[in-house]
Amino acid sequence: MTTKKQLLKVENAGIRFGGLKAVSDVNLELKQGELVGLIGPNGAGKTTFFNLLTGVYVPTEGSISLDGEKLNGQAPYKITKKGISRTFQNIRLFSELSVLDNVKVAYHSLAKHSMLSSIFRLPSHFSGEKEMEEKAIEFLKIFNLEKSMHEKAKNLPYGQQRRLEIARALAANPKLLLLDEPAAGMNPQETEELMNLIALIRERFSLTILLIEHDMLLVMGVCERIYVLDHGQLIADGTPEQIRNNPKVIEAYLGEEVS
Amino acid sequence: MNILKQAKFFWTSIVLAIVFSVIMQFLITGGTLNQFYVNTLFFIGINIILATSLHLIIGITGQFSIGHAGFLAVGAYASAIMTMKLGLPFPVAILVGGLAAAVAGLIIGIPTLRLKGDYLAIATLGFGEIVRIVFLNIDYVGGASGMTVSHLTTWPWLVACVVLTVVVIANFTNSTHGRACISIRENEIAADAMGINTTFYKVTAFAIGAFFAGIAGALYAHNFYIIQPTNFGFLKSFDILIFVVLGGLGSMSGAVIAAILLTIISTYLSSYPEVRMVIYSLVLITMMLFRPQGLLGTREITSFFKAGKTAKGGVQHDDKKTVA
Amino acid sequence: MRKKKLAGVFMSFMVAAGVLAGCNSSASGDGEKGGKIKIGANLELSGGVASYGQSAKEGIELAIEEINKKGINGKKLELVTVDNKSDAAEATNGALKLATQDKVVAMIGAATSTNTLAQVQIAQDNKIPLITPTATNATITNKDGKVNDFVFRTCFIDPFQGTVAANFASNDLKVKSAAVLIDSSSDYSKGLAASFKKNFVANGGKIVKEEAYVAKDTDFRATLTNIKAANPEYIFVPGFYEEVGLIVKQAREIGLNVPIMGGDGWDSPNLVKIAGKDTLNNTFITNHYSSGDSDKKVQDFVAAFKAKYNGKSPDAFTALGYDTVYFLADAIKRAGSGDSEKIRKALEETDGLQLVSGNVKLDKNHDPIKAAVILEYKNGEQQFKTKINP
Amino acid sequence: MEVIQQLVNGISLGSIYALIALGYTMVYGIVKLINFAHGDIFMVGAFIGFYSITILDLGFFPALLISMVACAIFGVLIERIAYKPLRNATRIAALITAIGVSLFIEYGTIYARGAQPEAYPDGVVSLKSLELFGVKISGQSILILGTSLFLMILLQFIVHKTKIGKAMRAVSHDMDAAKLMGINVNNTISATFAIGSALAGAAGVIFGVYYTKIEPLMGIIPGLKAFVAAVLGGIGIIPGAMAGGLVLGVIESLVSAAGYSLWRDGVAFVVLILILIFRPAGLFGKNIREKV
Repeated sequence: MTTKKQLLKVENAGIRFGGLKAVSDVNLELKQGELVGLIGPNGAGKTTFFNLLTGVYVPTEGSISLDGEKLNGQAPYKITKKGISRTFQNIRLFSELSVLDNVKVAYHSLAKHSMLSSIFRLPSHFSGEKEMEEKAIEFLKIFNLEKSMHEKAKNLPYGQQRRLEIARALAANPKLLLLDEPAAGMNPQETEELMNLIALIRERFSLTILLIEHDMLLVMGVCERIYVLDHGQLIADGTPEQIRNNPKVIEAYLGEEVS
Repeated sequence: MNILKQAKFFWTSIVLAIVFSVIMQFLITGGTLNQFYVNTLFFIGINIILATSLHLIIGITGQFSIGHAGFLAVGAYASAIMTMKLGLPFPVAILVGGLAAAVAGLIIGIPTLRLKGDYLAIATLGFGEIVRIVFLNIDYVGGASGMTVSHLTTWPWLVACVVLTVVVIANFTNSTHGRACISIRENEIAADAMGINTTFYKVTAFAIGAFFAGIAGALYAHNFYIIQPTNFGFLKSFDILIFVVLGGLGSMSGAVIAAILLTIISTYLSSYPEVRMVIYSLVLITMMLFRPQGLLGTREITSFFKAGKTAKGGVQHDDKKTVA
Repeated sequence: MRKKKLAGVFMSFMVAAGVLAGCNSSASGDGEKGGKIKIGANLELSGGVASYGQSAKEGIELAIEEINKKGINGKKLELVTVDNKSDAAEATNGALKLATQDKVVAMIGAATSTNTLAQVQIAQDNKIPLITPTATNATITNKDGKVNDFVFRTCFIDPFQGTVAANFASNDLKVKSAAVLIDSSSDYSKGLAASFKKNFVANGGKIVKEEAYVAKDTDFRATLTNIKAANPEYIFVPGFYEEVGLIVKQAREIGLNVPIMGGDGWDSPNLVKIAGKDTLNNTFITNHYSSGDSDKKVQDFVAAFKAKYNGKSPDAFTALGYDTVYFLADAIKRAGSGDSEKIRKALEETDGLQLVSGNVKLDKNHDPIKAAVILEYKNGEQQFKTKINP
Repeated sequence: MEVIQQLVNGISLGSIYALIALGYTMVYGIVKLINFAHGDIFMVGAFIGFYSITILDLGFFPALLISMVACAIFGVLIERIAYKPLRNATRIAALITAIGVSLFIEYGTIYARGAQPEAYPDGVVSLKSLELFGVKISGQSILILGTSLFLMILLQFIVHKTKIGKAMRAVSHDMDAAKLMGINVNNTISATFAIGSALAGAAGVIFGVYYTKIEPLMGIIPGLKAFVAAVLGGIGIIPGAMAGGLVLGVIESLVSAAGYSLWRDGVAFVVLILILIFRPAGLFGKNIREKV
């Protein structure tokens, strides 16, 4: 595993809002196929860091590159096309769209048929839409959501909405998948199922995954390496074992149980 | 849905449309329908085009534009210049009207579509007024006193344009491109994160909407004998907005039905001038109080006939942040 | 799913068609039936310039009431009113309704040029006389040198007023420099201004400033300050009383005390109310008649109007609306029937008809020729200065 | 001198916009509704003032007061009947209702009294005009400025120093939290409508005195302009509305002064769009980032 190619490289990245440094000086590297955790106390800047990676915010300092290509300042959709896809901490599904259509939207950038072909219903429209639908159903099957594919996304139970968000992120064909607290609000059984699922898709799509998670047990259990963020800065990285015993981490989590 | 079946239904619809318009054509030429009804039908047709074109921008893409009359004006004037000043044939004028409005859509869309919600609304409102004032100050097109235009809009042209508008917008909506637009309406950040070029689709939807509003403008100019800047003020934009909202935001059939109903109501009320606008405003207020989601809500009319199938489109009504 | 939407659209179309077809069967018959002659009025009763249309309507209704006391050829006039919402599209629709649905024998057109132009073709196509009380655009009655044979107007568009005003300024007021403030939304205003400028310059005067506004503006101070800076000896404002009242008032406020002059659009008691009695001193208008005139016709009209509308005073729109009905009634009487073609011919032959707004004779373009008088405002009263015949 | 004269013109006009804009901005701040009927409340205020002066034979200040009170009640009625039931609906539904209410007020007034203009009688305010360095400032301009300034200061006082003002700020900041803190949200919103409408009513009377001519559709254009002013200043921000109104008035005067009076409204809207593009939250607003 250690010989694998480097996928993501973050050098001294940071962002400030006005005078406030939300994230600064983050250095981070992901190799292909890794499953890495990003933890930190509330307000440590984890989600902000995700936003930097995905282009929602433009880093004010440092650089971010994927496969050696610099991503700074690129529009979010371009970054997605380059291969970073994500889920959101507060679920952001297209709630009035059907489950199937949610996934199709993510598949959009891979669509082969042009706008004109759709407007005039040329054969390429039908073949393109057909391919899309088949692909989308395939993804839904992996996540066991195909039965409710015609439901509106907002009508799904909470756990399924989380799963759908991951399915959708996967449909965008990422090299790197960013999961922002995928297990938030799930019960232990659901969490376990989810973790198995993540392991499965990682294998199947040879994905690299960066995971923000509050549930320490989960992170420690599945991640190969862990980064710890506090007050916008990386304070530690290493294997779960190393992190567990790192005094800085314990200090940062003071008051919170490091189980 | 079965692709073959879909295609078959598509063609059936087109055939139905042709049959309908041919029957109407006979009724018109045979004199069964007098000019007044014919003209009301024309008015309805133009309003349908306006309603569906704005539906694409507000209902589907979720971009709150209230300057639609500006595009109507651009289309009307551009087409009138083609026929009245340059002596070009009417079809060319329709096309130019649409294209000119689409270009106007691009010009206004590219800088303003980064604005959200109310701010976009205000910017588009301002744009609509600017268009009006520009025409007011151009003597070439008659300035404030307007420009007389020949009557060239005929039933076949009207039907062709209405069908074209409805089909193009429906086809666009029911494709991956339309879904991209809906995803922007539903959650712009997530759409962006899913690889949708949100700016591109917002501007595209805006330009397509403007294009058809421009076509409506061409038909309008060549049906009502004269165009004048005051015809295209923000109150006209509100009229179009009302079609879309009253029909149910996100429902194209809703917008169409609202356009038909309101045009008929308004025409009918014109014989009762004293109470006309009072009744019209009361209809508006009561409709919104008792059915804030619009006539059809988010659904299409067909979903009432076929149960168990989710309709596409529509905005959430429980989330105040979605629209506006 | 898409086709279902289409189906919806077609269904709605069908529904609409059904509704319309249903209405059709109930359409009424001839415009002249059961001792009544149906005439239509298509006016701006709502929308931006509703005040014009409503004023005209009050005059029209008063005239019809008066005429029906006696009847024309033993018949009574029946008025069908439609509102055009100050919108050309609605005006077209309204005219079509009057022509094909109500089958009126003649139509009284809109108060503004746009909304009248939107009906001209319909009047021509359906061969129904259309008379606009106040629309001033030249092309309404005469397009590209061809007279619209079914279209007439009661108001006055002759640039004669501009000429009269220019001569009065040069010869009587003896001013050498003038400013012109035009209502750019009105062809009437533009026409008067153009003939004023031409004649004033020919008389050796100089136009030192030309400014414009749009109907329904309320703040003219900035423009007037500009005019003041140019230091004219005289200002020509050929607009309508609603704005003119404000213009005169604001001009005096900023210390612009030179004579101000305009045309018949000023004529309204509301002008005095808006501008104020004192401020209106040193202003002049050209008109067809003087309401301070002892002319019985005028006095009777004002009295009858006040009686009907609780002491409200008529304005130029009202007077012209009133006159339009008498203009039409006179033609119907001479035509001897409610036949549209005969009415058209009778209208064309109108000569020397005594109306509130003057003695009417039509020229070959269906535009009336009236004499002009010059009036001066003194303490809110119009005082007769001089009368000029065309 | 001419420029100063034009500035005076602009500021007089602007202070009327500012008074109307205040109501827009307050209502927007608290319920996020673009209350298009606001311009029509201004019109109603002008008519109430007119009837108070002509029929009841009152002076300027009593008429102003009556108009303000009547408009406050009217504003609350509108809010309770037409807007409150829609508080949880989409904002666009509320917007359409506001348009409906606006049409209803306009045409209800026309139905009641016709569309013709009415003129405020002369000499309601008999103030001498002032000559300063060759600039003539009419007594009415001074009165307008004085009254507007007084009302704005009063408003600032109400919003910042009184209990109801604090409640308003709390509700506009976070309605749910305010509710949890025991603030009566309904009453607070009504109070906002009352104050905003009273200011519009005052603007109506001042407008009547200054411009003389009033008519049922007079609220549309000033209403739209005031709305633009509110946005210029940063919608939801009270000092912003004042500044926006004045800036707009001055811009309009200067454009007219430059001889482009027909472009006046166009320039106002161009400024609006530029402000929106480069400073979307307005002159006084803070840009708020959407939380992801």
